Amino acid sequence: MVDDAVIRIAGNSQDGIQTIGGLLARLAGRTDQDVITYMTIPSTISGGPSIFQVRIGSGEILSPGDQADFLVAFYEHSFKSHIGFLREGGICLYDSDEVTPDTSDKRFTFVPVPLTSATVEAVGGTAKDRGKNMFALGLLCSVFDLDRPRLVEIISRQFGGKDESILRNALLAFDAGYAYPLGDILDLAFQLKPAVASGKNRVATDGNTAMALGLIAGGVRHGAGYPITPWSPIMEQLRVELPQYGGMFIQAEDELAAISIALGFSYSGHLAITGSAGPGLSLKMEALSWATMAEIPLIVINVQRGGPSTGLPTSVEQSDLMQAIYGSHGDCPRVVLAPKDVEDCFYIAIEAARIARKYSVPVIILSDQALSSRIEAFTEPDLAKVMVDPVLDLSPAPEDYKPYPLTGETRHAPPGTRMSGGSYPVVTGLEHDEMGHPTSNPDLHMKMTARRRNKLRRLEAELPTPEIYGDAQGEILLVGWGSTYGPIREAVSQLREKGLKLAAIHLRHLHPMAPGLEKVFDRYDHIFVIEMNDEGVYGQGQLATLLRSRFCNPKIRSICKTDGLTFKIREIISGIDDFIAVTA
Amino acid sequence: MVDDAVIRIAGNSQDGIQTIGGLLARLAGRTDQDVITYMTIPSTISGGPSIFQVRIGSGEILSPGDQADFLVAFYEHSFKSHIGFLREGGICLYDSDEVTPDTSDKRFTFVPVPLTSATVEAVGGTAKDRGKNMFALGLLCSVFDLDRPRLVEIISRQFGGKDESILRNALLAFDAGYAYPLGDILDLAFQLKPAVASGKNRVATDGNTAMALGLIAGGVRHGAGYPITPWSPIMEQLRVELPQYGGMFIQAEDELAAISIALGFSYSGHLAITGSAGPGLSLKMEALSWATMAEIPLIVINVQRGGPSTGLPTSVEQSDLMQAIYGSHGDCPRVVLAPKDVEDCFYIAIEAARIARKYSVPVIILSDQALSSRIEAFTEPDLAKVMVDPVLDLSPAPEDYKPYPLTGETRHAPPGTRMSGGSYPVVTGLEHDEMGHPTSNPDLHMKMTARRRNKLRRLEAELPTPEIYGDAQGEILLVGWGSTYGPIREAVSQLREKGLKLAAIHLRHLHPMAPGLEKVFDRYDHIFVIEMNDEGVYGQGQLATLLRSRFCNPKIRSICKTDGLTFKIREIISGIDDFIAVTA
Amino acid sequence: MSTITIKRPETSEPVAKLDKKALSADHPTWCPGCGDFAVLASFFKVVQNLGIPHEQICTIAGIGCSSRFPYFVNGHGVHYIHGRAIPLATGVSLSRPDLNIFVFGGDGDGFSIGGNHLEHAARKNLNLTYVIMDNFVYGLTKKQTSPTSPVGFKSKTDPWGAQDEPVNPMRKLVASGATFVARTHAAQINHMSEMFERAIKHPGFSVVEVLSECVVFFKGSFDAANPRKGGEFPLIPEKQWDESPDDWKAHDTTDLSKAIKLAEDPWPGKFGVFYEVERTTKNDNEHALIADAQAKVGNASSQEILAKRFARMR
Amino acid sequence: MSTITIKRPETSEPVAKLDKKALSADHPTWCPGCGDFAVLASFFKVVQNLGIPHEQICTIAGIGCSSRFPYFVNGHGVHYIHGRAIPLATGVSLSRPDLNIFVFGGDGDGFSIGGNHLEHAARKNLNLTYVIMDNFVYGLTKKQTSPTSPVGFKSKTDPWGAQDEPVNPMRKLVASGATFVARTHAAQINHMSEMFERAIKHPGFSVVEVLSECVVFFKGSFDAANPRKGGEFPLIPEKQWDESPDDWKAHDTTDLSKAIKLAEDPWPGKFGVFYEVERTTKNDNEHALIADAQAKVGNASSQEILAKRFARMR
Ligand SMILES: Cc1ncc(C[n+]2csc(CCOP(=O)(O)OP(=O)(O)O)c2C)c(N)n1
Ligand SMILES: Cc1ncc(C[n+]2csc(CCOP(=O)(O)OP(=O)(O)O)c2C)c(N)n1
Ligand code: SF4
Ligand code: SF4
Ligand SMILES: [Mg+2]
Ligand SMILES: [Mg+2]
Repeated sequence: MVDDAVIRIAGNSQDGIQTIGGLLARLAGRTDQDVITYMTIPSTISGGPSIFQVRIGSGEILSPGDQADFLVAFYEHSFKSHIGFLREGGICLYDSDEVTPDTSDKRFTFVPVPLTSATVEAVGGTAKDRGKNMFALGLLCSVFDLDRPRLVEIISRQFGGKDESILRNALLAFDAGYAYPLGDILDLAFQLKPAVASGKNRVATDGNTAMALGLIAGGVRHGAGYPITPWSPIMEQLRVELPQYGGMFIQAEDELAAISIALGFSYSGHLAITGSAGPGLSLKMEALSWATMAEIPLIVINVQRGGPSTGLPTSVEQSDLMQAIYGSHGDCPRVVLAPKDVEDCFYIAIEAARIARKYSVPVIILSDQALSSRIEAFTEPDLAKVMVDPVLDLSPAPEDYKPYPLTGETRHAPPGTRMSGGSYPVVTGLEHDEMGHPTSNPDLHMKMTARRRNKLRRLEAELPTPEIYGDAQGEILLVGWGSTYGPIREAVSQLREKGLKLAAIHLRHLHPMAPGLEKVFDRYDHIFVIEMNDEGVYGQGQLATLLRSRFCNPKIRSICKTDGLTFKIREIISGIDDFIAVTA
Repeated sequence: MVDDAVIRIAGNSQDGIQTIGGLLARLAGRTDQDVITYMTIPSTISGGPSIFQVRIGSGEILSPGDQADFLVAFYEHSFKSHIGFLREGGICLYDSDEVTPDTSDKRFTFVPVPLTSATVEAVGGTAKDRGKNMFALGLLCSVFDLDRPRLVEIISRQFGGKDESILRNALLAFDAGYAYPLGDILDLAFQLKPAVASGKNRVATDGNTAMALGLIAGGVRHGAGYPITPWSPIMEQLRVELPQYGGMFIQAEDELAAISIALGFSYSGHLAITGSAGPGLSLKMEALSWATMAEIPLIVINVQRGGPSTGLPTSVEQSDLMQAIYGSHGDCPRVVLAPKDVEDCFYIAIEAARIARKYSVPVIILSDQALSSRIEAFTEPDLAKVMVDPVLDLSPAPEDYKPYPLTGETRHAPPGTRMSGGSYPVVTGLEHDEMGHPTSNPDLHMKMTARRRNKLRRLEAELPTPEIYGDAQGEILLVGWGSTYGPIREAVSQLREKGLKLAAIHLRHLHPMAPGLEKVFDRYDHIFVIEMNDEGVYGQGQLATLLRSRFCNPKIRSICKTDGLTFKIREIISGIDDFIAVTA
Repeated sequence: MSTITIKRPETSEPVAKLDKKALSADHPTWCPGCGDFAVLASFFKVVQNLGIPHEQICTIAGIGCSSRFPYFVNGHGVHYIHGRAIPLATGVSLSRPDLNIFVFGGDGDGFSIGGNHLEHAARKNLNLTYVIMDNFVYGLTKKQTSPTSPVGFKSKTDPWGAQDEPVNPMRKLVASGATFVARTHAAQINHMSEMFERAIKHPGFSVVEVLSECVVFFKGSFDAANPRKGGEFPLIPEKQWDESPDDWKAHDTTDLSKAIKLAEDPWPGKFGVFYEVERTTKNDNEHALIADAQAKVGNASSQEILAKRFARMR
Repeated sequence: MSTITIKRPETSEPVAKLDKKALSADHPTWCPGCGDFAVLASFFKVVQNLGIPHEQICTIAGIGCSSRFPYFVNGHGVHYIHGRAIPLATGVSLSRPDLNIFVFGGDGDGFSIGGNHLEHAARKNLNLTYVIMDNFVYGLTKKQTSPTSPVGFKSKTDPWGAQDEPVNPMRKLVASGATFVARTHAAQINHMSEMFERAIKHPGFSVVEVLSECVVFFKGSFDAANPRKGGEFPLIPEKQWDESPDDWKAHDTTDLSKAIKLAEDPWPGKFGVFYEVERTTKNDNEHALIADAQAKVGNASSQEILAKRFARMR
């Protein structure tokens, strides 16, 4: 019995290996197990080599795993590229119709299965490409002793809607794989420890979906966007979902129009959302600056990918943090948040909506490519608690109406509001007085600049200091943000097992940051900021730059990487090693 | 005899008071005097209240002055708004046809002159609005004992081109003003000490013109832009000047097109320039990111104004520094420079062209509204030394041609180049290998990200540590950038006179910064960064944020202001006072 | 049903009809003599005539002299960024069917930086009225060549006279798919008001180009179309489909290629309605999607719909 | 004179005529069956025919499946950002009269995000050739509605079928002021090559729309215009001005409003040249400005001109 297992399935994207991964993840969710998936996207539209990796376990699963316990190789190229990722003692199951491995390599156990021909046998010739994945899933179900009835139920739900024969063929292939005689490999293999029943419903989904649903839960009903990888799925889902709630999502002609349409919604009294990836965010910088000046709330999602420019559209990076905070011209304060995992994509969207409404500010959410596409299982949210139903408030504005009082929160009167005082408001990107009238009065510019910035100070004051994971004081503190959450936690656990005193802290609020960090920092000898971006001209990553500036604490140093892949636990550990020996 | 005098002329912009200012400035240039001007722009197109201020002197003039020695008031509103700016003991000359001051105020000397009617008398009824300014100039010429023959020569040059009667009227008015009997005020007034003859030609112009000419001197022959205040004069001048040199400047349909056209020029082998103010810069962020990725050189000028959004189009601010460095998505290194005064606008443009060519990088120059429009006199540049004549190099590329060698500088082969190896290059915004081919190889992304950043490290290594102005060590170091140069220097001089040990250092290279700053910082007890931007959420201005992050030195603190006006010397001193008592 | 809750005053008291005073806000900052004053006056007149309730007036603009319009109207308004007024108005129009949306702006704002948004909103037939105050020059930035500056116009960016073929506004607007396209002159108040009124009443994307003189940077630009300045103001005879003897000669405003042909007339061209058709609006389409989706979910509350969505991911 | 110094090889050795091999670079990453392959093949053919020297080929593109074109051509090339290939090409065209400039891109790149640049370059009559590989869908981002998607097309952003009136490419292009506008089909290699050749030879802004099927996301989209798939490929008869009996019925390619009328034909419409006129190019205008300015400064060197400029500021 093992706690968890990392399974990597390597083939071509056309083989539907993403489908197997998705089904496995959903199964894990339904059996109270934790799961994290990881996949690569081929660089051509027509498909090509691709993997799907899934880590399933009974404990808390935080990263997709540094090495695989089990490799399924569909082709020679799959085998060659991925055998190095298998741990010593691991099992390599390969399609013996396609792959001829050097089985003398004693580090691994090789299990030949004629995936192609066995599938053809089971399903019939024409459908073979479609069936291989289901055959492999059947094999995995037997190897890992998965909950077969539930898996069949999930498969039926997935393929049920379509042409009947599709489901039939899928199940034919699955059953054939399940029944395939594997001999003694079953003994070598792992039975997963059953998870402790949580008594709660669990759901499995990817980060983009969780984010879209979080927006809905947060009461967002309007939005606009323009397609770009890896943001598009959020807009595609909102386009389909929002009309059910009386809202709408508009596909614009470009990102400049998209943010402007969204600001039109928000101005109208409907807190709106727009989003994109890096190139699109760069195009939104001017309008975002208007949102700060006019104090119109807005949510902007950036699903980060490798940059600069078109960069690496299907790789992960966290290199848009500085832009999120400082990308527009002028002193342009806005809020920046980042979710730590798929579940948090849901909750951060709700938090973004709350902040945008309360302070009438634009809020940027920094997700990333890895988070957007990987599947995780988590406890189904308690909607009764978190759900916000939006209200368009058109009650008449009182005579003393002032949209931008020098002290106090912004008060918008959306169009359609009767102004009791008789004077109607114009919102503007020019500097203005408390009534919103343009002015170039020096004193007012000073006060209004402070007013816009002080909203963030008030937000800061209400934020809780993030929890410490690990030792309350010690040698090392790791600081992270965004999707590095999982690997950082695992690194802490591994190093603590070795007897080191260390901890991690994770920032969800990046601008402004939560208060109290300096006191936490005081309790450790070394502080390492772990981020997937470049160390810049002066040797510091983006969050590290901000933290060092704020606290002027030279203990704060950077562990950065820029290879477009998520952090491996061992990379974090060796990153620390570069400064102080932790492995010996 | 006095060292210098601050003269403020207050009227309406229609009165041509900018013209008097310009003429005075030019005179100063020709008589080896130093001069700085300052003016305000009325908020409506049709004109309105406006001032022109000029400080002329024999010593080094660094700022337009905190208070006036001499006020010329054309109207009641001019008088009311500006009498508070006159120093005690100063002289107020007013148009007695328009203004009725309370002359019992004994702090000032009041000199009534019937400007309107005396001009009508001199020139004739119809032209009166046009002549009042010249009449006033004549008065000033007599009060300050200016070099009348030279001034007449300059006036003749200015008005000579047009209809003869214009010049005649201008001189009629000027002479009448010069001859106007002022009685004993001449005794009260100041005669300027004659300046030490430099033996060199001196020129007087504004920052935008100096920048445009610097670009030409630096060998830039191509550009594109879109109008916006206060950037437009640069594009207007380049549009007219460049064809003489075989180049061209294109007015584009928007800023996105402008930077793209400019990149088309640069790609073609002609280092190009684009520019704008804040809103336009925000629109250029995506294309700029391509320039970094494709390693295409480019010069981008930002004439900063008050932000965010449309903000304060005719006020000064230094709030686009962070955007210049970090405004694009991705890790996107680029060079950022800022000129310290009008003369430096010329030299910084040459430096920008040098860096852009040498390292194949985009270079942003941060000018500002104050610098762009004020006139200063400086020594005529030695063109033989600084002038660069551009070459379009279409020699065949060798067989081993590699545009992006992992070690070594970028080598572009502009289109039209014969490739000896037979393989032609595509430049791209996707991540790529040494040959420029797209790749999503993790290792290459890491290396190429480092390659792009290391260009800035190499540049850093060649930069000289900025000079220290003042005491080589002491209590206080003031750090500045951009157009705050003058007031900071004057503040240092004033405080040193009081016996304080202090100094100033000014950064022209903002990203990367020159090396050696940490050693300079070590020699002072307090370091104050003086900038015209907001203190942000954590109490630090933009340059201060960068310096604190880099050096983790808590001695570094901010003196910021955001009223859209240039720093007054006393504001700097009182800013210091807020931290440590320097005035007592 | 899961619609968005709207909090509104229960009883709306009888509203005083708006007069010019009620409609006026800040005194315009335009130069004395600027054509834009007449556009504002005409707008006030039409809004009064149509009896639009005060709180339902929403004027939206980008940046330019003309784009300062919203400050001078006492109604809800937005002074947005250069060239993007149309997409901002799109968000307002789609989500707020209760409002009357007016976009005002200049030739630079609309045809230069904003040219693309105009086209897409027009083809999608967004329900709003757009008035382009065309002065053939960049006013606010002080005399650069605009996309409508005629060849030969001496500006700061073309001191030798503009060279580029200008945009033909009527051709561009008709070709874009706008469903109401008209042209008028700021010195012809009655004609201008008539065009505004028809544009506002038109369901869908209606656009009016007003020749509005910049007296500072392009004085006399539109004299050729001003009878008071010795010019001519030739009107488009519109086909009435009434079988009157000369009706066959009149302009068929539903014929796109004829409207484009009309736009080829030499300067100063004709004035009036070039094109007018009815077509489903984007507003209708989006609201139909909502209706369909809501019919499918029946009476379910927002929470119930979302709960169901989660249940599918178990 | 103060021209820009150009360093070039003294003697240019005789150049081998380019064959397909010399012109081919990376193997295209397009899906098997994608219409874009044929566009590439046709481009190779025309470039060979025209004997364009290797170093003078410059292909420029934005982002999209079609916009990967430059990688597959062994010539100078730029893979720029989404929607801005035209302005980048503008800089190249204006400053490098020695090159042949080809812009390639998709319907999203050209008509959606890039729609405005297209129009302004067209009216200014920039000298370059632009090929729009129109597949009525966003290919690279995997099936969202594009501005040319027909009503009813089921995409990821309109699973119920697209609703917005699409752009009419020929109408838009003719109205924009482009001086050569043609339409062809990727399955009609000969016709396509003919269009390309005429476009390239045309002095000024020439644009060709190629219907190029996306076999993955919009299979069968252009069958109606493909005789091999049971469709029709109706050609535009061009007026020859030769007084032949039927010539009066043929299309006058210099008549703008007729070209626009032709663009109203129901799907699949007609193929061939819609519009073709000659007009001064922006390139000519800018080079004339240079010639004038240089004539005025005579033989002065750059340094002398600048020195004079400074002398005026003394
Ligand atoms: C992004 C951006 N670019 C440029 C400007 C500067 N700008 C303001 S108005 C304007 C054009 C004005 O011309 P037009 O739209 O014709 O209006 P007019 O002033 O003539 O009424 C420009 C270029 C700006 N505010 N924002
Ligand atoms: C600024 C920006 N926005 C969005 C994208 C994402 N994107 C890449 S290609 C594309 C559209 C592709 O459609 P099309 O131009 O028709 O080309 P096709 O792939 O169909 O050939 C989009 C939206 C991007 N790369 N950059
Ligand atoms: S500059 Fe021209 S357009 Fe602007 S307000 Fe004055 S007259 Fe009108
Ligand atoms: S997705 Fe469509 S357009 Fe793109 S390469 Fe494949 S077939 Fe061609
Ligand atoms: Mg205009
Ligand atoms: Mg397409």
